[in-house]
Amino acid sequence: MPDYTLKELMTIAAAREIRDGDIVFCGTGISMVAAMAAKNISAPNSVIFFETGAIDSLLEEVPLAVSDSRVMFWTSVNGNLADAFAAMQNRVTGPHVVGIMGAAQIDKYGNLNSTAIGDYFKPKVRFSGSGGACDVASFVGRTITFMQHEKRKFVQKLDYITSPGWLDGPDGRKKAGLPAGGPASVITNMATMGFDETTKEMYLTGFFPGITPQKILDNMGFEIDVSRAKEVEPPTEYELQILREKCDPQRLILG
Amino acid sequence: MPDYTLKELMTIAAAREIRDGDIVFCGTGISMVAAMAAKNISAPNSVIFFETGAIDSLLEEVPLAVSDSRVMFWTSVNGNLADAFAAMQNRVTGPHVVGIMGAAQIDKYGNLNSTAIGDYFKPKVRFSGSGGACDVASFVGRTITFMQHEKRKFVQKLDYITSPGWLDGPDGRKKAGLPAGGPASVITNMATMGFDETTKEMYLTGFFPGITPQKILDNMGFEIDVSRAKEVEPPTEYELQILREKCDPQRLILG
Amino acid sequence: MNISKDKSIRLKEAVGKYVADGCHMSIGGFTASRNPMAAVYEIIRQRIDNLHLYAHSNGQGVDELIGAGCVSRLEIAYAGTGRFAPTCVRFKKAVQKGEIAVEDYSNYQMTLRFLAGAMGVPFLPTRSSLGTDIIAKWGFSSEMRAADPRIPDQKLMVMDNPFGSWGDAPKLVLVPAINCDVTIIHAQKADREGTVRMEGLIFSDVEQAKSAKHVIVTCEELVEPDILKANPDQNQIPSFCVDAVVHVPHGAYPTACYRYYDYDPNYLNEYRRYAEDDRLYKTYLEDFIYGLKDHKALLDKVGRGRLEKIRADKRTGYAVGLDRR
Amino acid sequence: MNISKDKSIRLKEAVGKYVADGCHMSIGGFTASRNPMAAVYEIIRQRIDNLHLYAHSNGQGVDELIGAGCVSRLEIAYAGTGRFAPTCVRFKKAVQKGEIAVEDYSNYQMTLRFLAGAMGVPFLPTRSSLGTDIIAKWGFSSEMRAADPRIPDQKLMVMDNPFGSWGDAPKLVLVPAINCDVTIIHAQKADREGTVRMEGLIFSDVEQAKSAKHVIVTCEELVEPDILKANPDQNQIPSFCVDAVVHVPHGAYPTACYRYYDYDPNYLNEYRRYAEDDRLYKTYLEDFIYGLKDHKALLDKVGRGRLEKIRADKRTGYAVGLDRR
Repeated sequence: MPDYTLKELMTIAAAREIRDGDIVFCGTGISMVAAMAAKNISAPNSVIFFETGAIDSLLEEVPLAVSDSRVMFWTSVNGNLADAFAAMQNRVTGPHVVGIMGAAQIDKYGNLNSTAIGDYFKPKVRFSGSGGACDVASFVGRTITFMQHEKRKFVQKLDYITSPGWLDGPDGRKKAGLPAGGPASVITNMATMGFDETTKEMYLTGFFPGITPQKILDNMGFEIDVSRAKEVEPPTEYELQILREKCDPQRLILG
Repeated sequence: MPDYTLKELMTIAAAREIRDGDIVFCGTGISMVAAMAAKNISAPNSVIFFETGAIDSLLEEVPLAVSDSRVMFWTSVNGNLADAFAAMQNRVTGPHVVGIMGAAQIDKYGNLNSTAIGDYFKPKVRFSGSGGACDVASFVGRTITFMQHEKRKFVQKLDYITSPGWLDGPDGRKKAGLPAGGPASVITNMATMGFDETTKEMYLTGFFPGITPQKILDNMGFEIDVSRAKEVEPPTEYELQILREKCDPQRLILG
Repeated sequence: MNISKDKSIRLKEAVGKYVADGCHMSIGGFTASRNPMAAVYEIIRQRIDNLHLYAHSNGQGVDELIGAGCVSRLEIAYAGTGRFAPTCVRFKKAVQKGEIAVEDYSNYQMTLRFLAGAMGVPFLPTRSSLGTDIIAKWGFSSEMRAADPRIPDQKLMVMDNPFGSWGDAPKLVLVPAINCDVTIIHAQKADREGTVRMEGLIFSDVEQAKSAKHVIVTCEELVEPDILKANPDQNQIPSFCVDAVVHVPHGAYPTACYRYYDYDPNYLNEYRRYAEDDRLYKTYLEDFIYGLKDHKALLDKVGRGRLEKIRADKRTGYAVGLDRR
Repeated sequence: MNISKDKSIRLKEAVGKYVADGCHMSIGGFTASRNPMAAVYEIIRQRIDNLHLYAHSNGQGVDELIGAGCVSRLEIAYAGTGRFAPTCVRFKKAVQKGEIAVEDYSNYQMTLRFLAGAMGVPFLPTRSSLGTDIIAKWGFSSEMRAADPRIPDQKLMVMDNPFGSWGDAPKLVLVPAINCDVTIIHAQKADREGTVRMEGLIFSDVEQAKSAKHVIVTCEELVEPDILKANPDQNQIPSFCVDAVVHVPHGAYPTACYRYYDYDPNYLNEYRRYAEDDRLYKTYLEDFIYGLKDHKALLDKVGRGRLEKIRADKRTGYAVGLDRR
């Protein structure tokens, strides 16, 4: 069994969620490397795009922002923000988009906070704000969220709902008037989680080698069902090779 | 006094209505030649643009349609329809746009029909339809309309209101919710007409040399005030020279 | 959505696969430029009928589809082919005879309707047409609308500005989105993955393509993806919006394709003469469409000499000095 | 509207003429790219204050304006400078201390708000943010809104789809238009008449420019109009939208300008360290902005060596192999 780092495991876990033909919306950082890994391993017909409107960028060097010039070079189309979000809200293309995101807080229905901790008007900690996250979460077929597995991040109640997950349960999105998509999975430094088809509540799908379900629960602010969880398959040699040689050879993101 | 043709007179009459700095929306044909004449004679800072999104086209050859490749060559910007109409609806640029149009019928408030004669559902004569005319008439600061001076074209009641003029009088546009602009003048093969500042009704501003106000009235389906009319100044030698040498040297439009 | 990396296909197959009797279709181009004529002729040749057609200012393509009896309903802003037919002739006849149902919009409204479809919203607002018959007169009745889920229940709606005096626009016209079954456009360049580059004015082709369930792109040149990727600022439509890419040189003929060829004044003038006479028009259909195997056969019939005359000049993108009477 | 054929002007004059205390302003660019930094520094130098600032995802420009105390109100989607400051530091401090009033939107909403302004409509619809606090929590209170005619009475409105089931969107969020007093963007190329060409991704700069009463364009190269007219498909903003054109090489520095130079990791990292400490930040303002005469003085201070390091590679448009730690 090959050696691998936690970041590599998380990246591969996300990459495995991407299906061939998906239109993959990602930011920079680990989400982009996961998208690149999927494209090179199991989803050759997927297309990577950024909210800034760049489609299918070559990414010879790792960009440090979605506006980085490295995102603009050798793309299929250099569009603009209006184009990029329209493609996600579009009724034909939107359902095929999988969005990869991150957040400061998440609740059991996969709603996300990336705006503020504490009172909105007098925040204890202020973050960057939605950016395109709320738009992506509103529009697209499936979202994958990267989180640090900490009690203060997996909370009963978000301080601010920046991006809609399943809102308050199975009918939440429908009642709000949102499109049919929603959160598909959450990937942390300990585990992978999905959302129950019926209740739309988060449940444990996989625990990383060496991590017990109890440890996972100990680091969350709410209970989730762990009965369906299996140990996550470690990255294969082939997956690691592609990841290391093709996606981030300089290890700017993978460390 | 130089010799000139009726078409040259009409073109110059329209050109004189264009002010320096105007953004001139025109179609092909005489409206385009009038815009070119104004730019070369009295309105050097005017900008000519087409609904297809071409701005400031060089027009080395006369285009036969607003989609003609001749409109696309050597422009400042090749945009699209969405851009072109947005510039007219825009609250900063729209009031500076003067639109030059034509129609099959006009009424005393400058409303235009370019859709159908007779019943809309079983038309006696069907025309092309609005195109951008309704949009221009809805949005821009001033419009100039070219008409053939015939009784069947200057009518009491339009068979179909394609493009809004002053609608039913001084408050018509306000009541309908339209922007403040509206018809400024009408230029025919006999005369020039304006719209009364108070009543918004058409009145005679000028009659072409050799045409009496009575003849003008005889060729209209409604009465207009002729008391303020003067004979239209014939084109000057300079105006004719520019028109002939710079605007349509091959006489494709001027005949 | 077609996720293949090679979407190139022959025109006959593409039309057969994506254009069906009764489908809702839009075609790109404007009056006498970049109409997807090869596709239009193929649709006529396959005798597809009962089309519900959408266009903003589309001249030749619309007129030929109507003339051949392919169209039963039309939503349009302008049916004219520039100086060659200020009002399209077969369109005019068909409307006057009540052979097709037509509903009138303005160019901006049609553009916004495609844009709404592309954006995935049910409507967009504009201030155009307040007080006019474009709002007052519906080409399709309320009953017909209520009976057909593929047409919105209302042609247009007027609403008070919900933000009060914000924007100084007391009333807005809401135009409903168009989401066609298929949009066909003709582009200068495309690659087999489906990325599209148009040159010169692009009209509403991008919005039309992005609003449709399926998109067929015919192109003058089928190029390698890397050719397009070298200058991505100039590409407009991403591959995931496109289902079929068809290489058809002179695919917009007899309309113009900027930088490739001009419109053919000869063909368009002759067409008008055929179109004005019902008997002659039958001959036209037989001789120029049904009787020919494909677009290449039409080009052969027209002959190299005439194509040479309309060849675009390198500097200007059109045929300089072309006799256009 | 400036109808002059020569709109070129010096930066100091342009800012003095179009940017006033308390005005509503938007700046172009995105996070660490093509922010109009020379103009931002000039605004700070002229000690303009009480700005009502609008941005979608604007990092460095927004943070420096806030840090220097120029901003009292901010409408924004995202305040971050990529990896250099995932949340802009002075922004974060100002919001946490309650020094500025901030109202949150999403990127698409801000884009649509500028687009609505550009289109001349009071609002546009989207499905984004239904069910979230972006709708529920207003940064500016109803009272403040009612008292200020320059802010819409409502942050956002949710409406039922007036076309019923058309478009399968039962509810829409209406976002109100933005019409700033002035928008400032930085472009790769412009001519003295005001025509603008941006290269690479153009973010929402076009909508931002077209929605404003006045537009200042700073540019890397001030070129002859014919240079731009030779390839008009690549130009985005027509002259009649622009009031002032200012030639400022490296005008986006320390953010990136595609095909001209990269962001300066050195500057942005150092900036973050200054920004994190209130006392040090005063030194920064003094040494890098107030104490310098103009943008050229900043570039001189930074030195040719560092500018050489971030010079864009011809093939890729960025500084290949740049040390970006």
